[in-house]
Amino acid sequence: MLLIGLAMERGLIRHFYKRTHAEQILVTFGLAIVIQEIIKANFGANPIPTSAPDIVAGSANIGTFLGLGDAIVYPWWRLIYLTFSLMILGGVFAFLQFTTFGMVVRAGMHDRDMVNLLGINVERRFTIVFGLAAVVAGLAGVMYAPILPPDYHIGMDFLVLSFVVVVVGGMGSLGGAVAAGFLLGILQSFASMNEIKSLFPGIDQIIIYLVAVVILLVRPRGLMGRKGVMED
Amino acid sequence: MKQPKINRRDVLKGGAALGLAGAAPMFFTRNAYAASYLNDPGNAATVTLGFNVPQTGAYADEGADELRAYELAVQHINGEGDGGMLNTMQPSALKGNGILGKKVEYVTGDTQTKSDAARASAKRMIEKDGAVMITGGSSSGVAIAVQGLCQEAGVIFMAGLTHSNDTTGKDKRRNGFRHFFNGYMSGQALGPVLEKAYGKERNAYHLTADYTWGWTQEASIKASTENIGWKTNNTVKTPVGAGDFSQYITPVLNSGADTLILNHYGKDMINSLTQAVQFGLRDKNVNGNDFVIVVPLYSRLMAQGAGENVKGIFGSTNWHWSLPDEGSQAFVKSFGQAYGFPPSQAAHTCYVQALLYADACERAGTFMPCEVVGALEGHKFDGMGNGPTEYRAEDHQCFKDVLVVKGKENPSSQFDVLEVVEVTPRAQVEYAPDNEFFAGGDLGPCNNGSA
Amino acid sequence: MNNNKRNYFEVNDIHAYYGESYIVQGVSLNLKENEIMALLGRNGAGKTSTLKTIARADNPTLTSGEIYLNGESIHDKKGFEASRLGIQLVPEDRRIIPGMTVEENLELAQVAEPIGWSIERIYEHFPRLAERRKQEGITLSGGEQQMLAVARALARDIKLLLLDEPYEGLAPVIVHEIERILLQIKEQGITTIIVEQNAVAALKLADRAVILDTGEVAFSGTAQEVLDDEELRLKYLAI
Amino acid sequence: MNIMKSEIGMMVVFTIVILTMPLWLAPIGAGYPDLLQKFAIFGLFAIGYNILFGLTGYLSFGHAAFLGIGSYAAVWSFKLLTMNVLPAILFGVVCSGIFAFCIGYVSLRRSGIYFSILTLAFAQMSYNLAYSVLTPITNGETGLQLTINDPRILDAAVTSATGLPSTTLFGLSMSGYSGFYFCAVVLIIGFFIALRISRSPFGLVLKGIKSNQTRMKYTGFNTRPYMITAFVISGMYAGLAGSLMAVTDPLAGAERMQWTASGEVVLMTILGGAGTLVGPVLGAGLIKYFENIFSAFNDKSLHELFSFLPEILENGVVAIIRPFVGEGWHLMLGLLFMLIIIFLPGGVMKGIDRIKTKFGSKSEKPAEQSE
Repeated sequence: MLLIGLAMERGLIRHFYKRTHAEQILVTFGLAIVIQEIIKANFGANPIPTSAPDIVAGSANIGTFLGLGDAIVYPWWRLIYLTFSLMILGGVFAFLQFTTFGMVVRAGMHDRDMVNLLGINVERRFTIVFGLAAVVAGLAGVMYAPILPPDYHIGMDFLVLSFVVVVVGGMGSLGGAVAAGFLLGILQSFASMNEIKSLFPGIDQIIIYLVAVVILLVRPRGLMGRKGVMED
Repeated sequence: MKQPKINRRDVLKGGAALGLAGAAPMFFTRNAYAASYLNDPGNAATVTLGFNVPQTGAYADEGADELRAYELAVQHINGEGDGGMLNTMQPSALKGNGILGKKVEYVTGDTQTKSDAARASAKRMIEKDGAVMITGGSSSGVAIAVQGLCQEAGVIFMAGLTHSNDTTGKDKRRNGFRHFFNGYMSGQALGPVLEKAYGKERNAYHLTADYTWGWTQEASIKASTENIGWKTNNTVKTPVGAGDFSQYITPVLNSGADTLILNHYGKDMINSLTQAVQFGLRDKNVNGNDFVIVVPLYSRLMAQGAGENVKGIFGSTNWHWSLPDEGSQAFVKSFGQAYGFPPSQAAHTCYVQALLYADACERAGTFMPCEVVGALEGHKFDGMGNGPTEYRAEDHQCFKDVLVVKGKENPSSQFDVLEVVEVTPRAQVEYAPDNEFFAGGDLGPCNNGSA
Repeated sequence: MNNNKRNYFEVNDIHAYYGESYIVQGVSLNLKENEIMALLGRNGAGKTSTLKTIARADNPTLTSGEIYLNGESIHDKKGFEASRLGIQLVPEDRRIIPGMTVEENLELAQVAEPIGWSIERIYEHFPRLAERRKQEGITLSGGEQQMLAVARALARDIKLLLLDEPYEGLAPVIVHEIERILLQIKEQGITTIIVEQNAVAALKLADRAVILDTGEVAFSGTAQEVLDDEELRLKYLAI
Repeated sequence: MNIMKSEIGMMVVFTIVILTMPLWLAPIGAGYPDLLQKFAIFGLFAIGYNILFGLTGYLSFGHAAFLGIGSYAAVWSFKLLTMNVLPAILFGVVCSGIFAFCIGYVSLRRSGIYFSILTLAFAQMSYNLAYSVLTPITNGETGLQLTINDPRILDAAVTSATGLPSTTLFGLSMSGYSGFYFCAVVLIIGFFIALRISRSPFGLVLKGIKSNQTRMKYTGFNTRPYMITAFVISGMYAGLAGSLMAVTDPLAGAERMQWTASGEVVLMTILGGAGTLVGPVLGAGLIKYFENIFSAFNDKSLHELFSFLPEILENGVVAIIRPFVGEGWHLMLGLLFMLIIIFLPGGVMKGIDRIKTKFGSKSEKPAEQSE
């Protein structure tokens, strides 16, 4: 995953840092289609069942554990997934916040050119970050596979949603993305409740976009967005 | 191939356009070269059929399998290969020399499982490639959209995989025919089997894909399970392509229901079933009943995608390759020889549809749609894998036995994931044309199109 | 290498574009070590663009011409390489990195070799920054941000300092303070090119002056010559 | 090249090229009514999109919503009022204009990527609702179709042989070539209006907004009414295209509003050349051609296509091309996007420009090139 990410960045993406955002989005979108079709040609279009390791199969009876009766059940694998993603999140946060490398990346997000003029080879660092991002996304995919059997088209299902989450959270803000992810996820579940749906039919279909609109109107740069990122 | 020709008509049209601009079309409408019907092959040595299947998107594998079946059907109709079901079909007017002595050619297109794209692709086949019949598809929305188009254009539509009641219910058309079974039939077939396996005292919770097919299936299954005494605890609509169904599954745990019915198809079904199993639903015991899951519409491809999780789960299907009858075996054999694995039910229904169409033309003695409609309406046949079958004249729905299947406990191969539990006799799934689930439509007159 | 024949810093006939627009149209400059040059001209004369081109910023794009510093070619280098060779730009809009404290902004300048003043030394010279070290850089006042921008350059090893409009948008009181800092820099003997609207203020610091007009050099001489030649000032500087 | 500079010359050339499409597209297999109609309709859609994106630089990611609304409105007009296409088109354009005003009014409070996300959100909401909850109005997944029992209050009881009446322009059926010529005429009119807009003072303001919105604001200029107007106009173009889709094929499906459909028009515009007048039409043609023609190849037709080659060569060529056509046409499309964006950042029009300058003829850039 790291290697694919690095290769992608070196081969294609880096030539686009100076292009417009629209072109950056388009070229990566084109690449996504190409990769997707290559996967289809090799693995077919049908989802591929992937089971979690047997040792963590089944579900945890959280209710009993917390003394709330046996009504709250949650699959072990999802709990592991949750723990794991919190760890990754913590790792990424620490990396960005407490290392020099992270400092350079944060600075580079705001002002590539200036960081460059301070003698730092931003491009090379962005390559590494791109590779790491690919690793994180890849890990997410691997871990998610037992929950959602993967097929060649799975990327597209997440594309728009992740885009919305990042922007609603605030471009360039890790905390914002996490907060937006939690917020939208919880609201989605909330809107899926029968009581809510009978009040507002179809609310579960649009809640995410509705919230996105409201947030962007109230907070122009998303939940935790900063001035200057992606605004040139 | 004859397609990139510039014929005189086009040249005239171009020239006219140059000179007359907007007024031009008045002179060169399609009626200028009148013939008896649209895309009449006339004296040509070949006849063109259009195979419109999903090649991209979630159902691409199903579409690929349909295309394989069509290619096989064309070979068999043209007298190549081992003849497959041509040898078992009864009655059969097919001679293995094409249709009416014309060699069958075909064109293909991608429906993308989108109504617009499917119609555009079908229109290309009709307008450019001169197809006299369009067939294929892997979802009801597309089937209904293309069926409407074929009606308006004036060609025959032989539906592929479409399970919604509406296809031969409120959206039925004179030029369209469906061999595949439907949601109502699934319900009728499943009811008794479920009663036998799980008893009369059940409390069912439906998760339903929130679009027309899901709704018609939910209504059908609800009616038939309530008929055997089950209670319906709740029916919940889920957005198509929800991916994560956990927020819909967790409420099931505390609902008091002991049966989950998943009115999902394709990826939705794979995901909701996988996740329901992960949430331990099948390990639960509610009101003294072991919790069970039912997937009313099964497809082998989907079952493969859900892997282990389908074991022991009941559902219905139009056809399965393990059927022992002569017709099925002949088809499985030639498909297996050509491609190395057994065909799916989508492949089967498409193959059969192609043969039925060819046979109807042969019997009608022409490709003229209205004559072919006449030959298909009320046509009774056998030897095609589903026992004695009838294309009912009133709604163009095939009536035949329905299979109730169960996820196999010990699959012997990746294709061997379902076992046939019961072959529900045709009488049990039959219904009156004006049944409440199918009311509201009108076949209307047939359309030969204007050449 | 014919180092010895070259000046300490030399720009030969550079041409540069912002996208499609031709903005630097053949500028040549040269400086001796420890010299301070004022680069003057009206709005849009191409001063800032010339500085950015020399610093090898992403924009504008250098299409032809040569730049040498201390015998090293700069025109074939990227921005970060130019900075490592000792060219430090203090941009007109200061470009303090948002989301980072004063101290982090300074630390950022010391990620890459070669390093100039230590952060302690910077704080000694700029006590105001020391007080605000934990404050977010962009929340500082304009003058303080300018101080930080200069300090950030000093945190790197400087062979050539490029100052772009150091006084721009600052209140007169603050201008004095910045002026004091720039005089300190002059005492350090740092080779500098200063671009400034306020030509008189720039000429006070400078040894030599170059006037640009529509992307080309219109005058080159000593700072005193410009101060003395009223006609020249009227024609190109409108003062 | 002077001919391209004068408006009249340009219009004449454009008109001739469009109207003779059946002729010169036939040799490449695209000379049949449905695809020609699609060229014209999506050309119109892209021209309209370009008024917003090409002139102002605002990247709307939800323009397909207006296309869908135009389609639904037109089909409802067919169902309730009359099979005549003019009321349907009018109704479609007005409805989408109103929607565009509402969505634009809110979305244009933000710019850049935030504007894109707002428009995307609105379009996705429309799509999701049309697909499910609004089924009584939209007929959900199946799409809104005509039925025999529709009231059609303005039409006398006309019954057609097919059971369903077809769309007409005062009796002239709108299917087949007549449908294409109708769309082509609308396209030409739409092109002319777009030409006038881009060269009007209004168009100049929009271009000014693209190059520097903040500066325009500092000069005391309120850009908002201009932006909203541009947004509504381009939404109406989309609605017009949508209603033409219903005219040539009376069905309206929800997937017309999905984000992929919005993405398609962005691709068309950028592939052809954003900011140019002809580029978007070209891009639309290119994408629709790929979608319809490349997806239709299969083993058999490929072998026939290359049957003029010696057999070994034929098999080789087919083996190389096969993965890129038929079920692999998406791969081809993806590669094409990448190639054009990488090597021709300004789109096809830019490429044509470059070729022109390369091959001597010191022609100036066509005047409509805004960049």
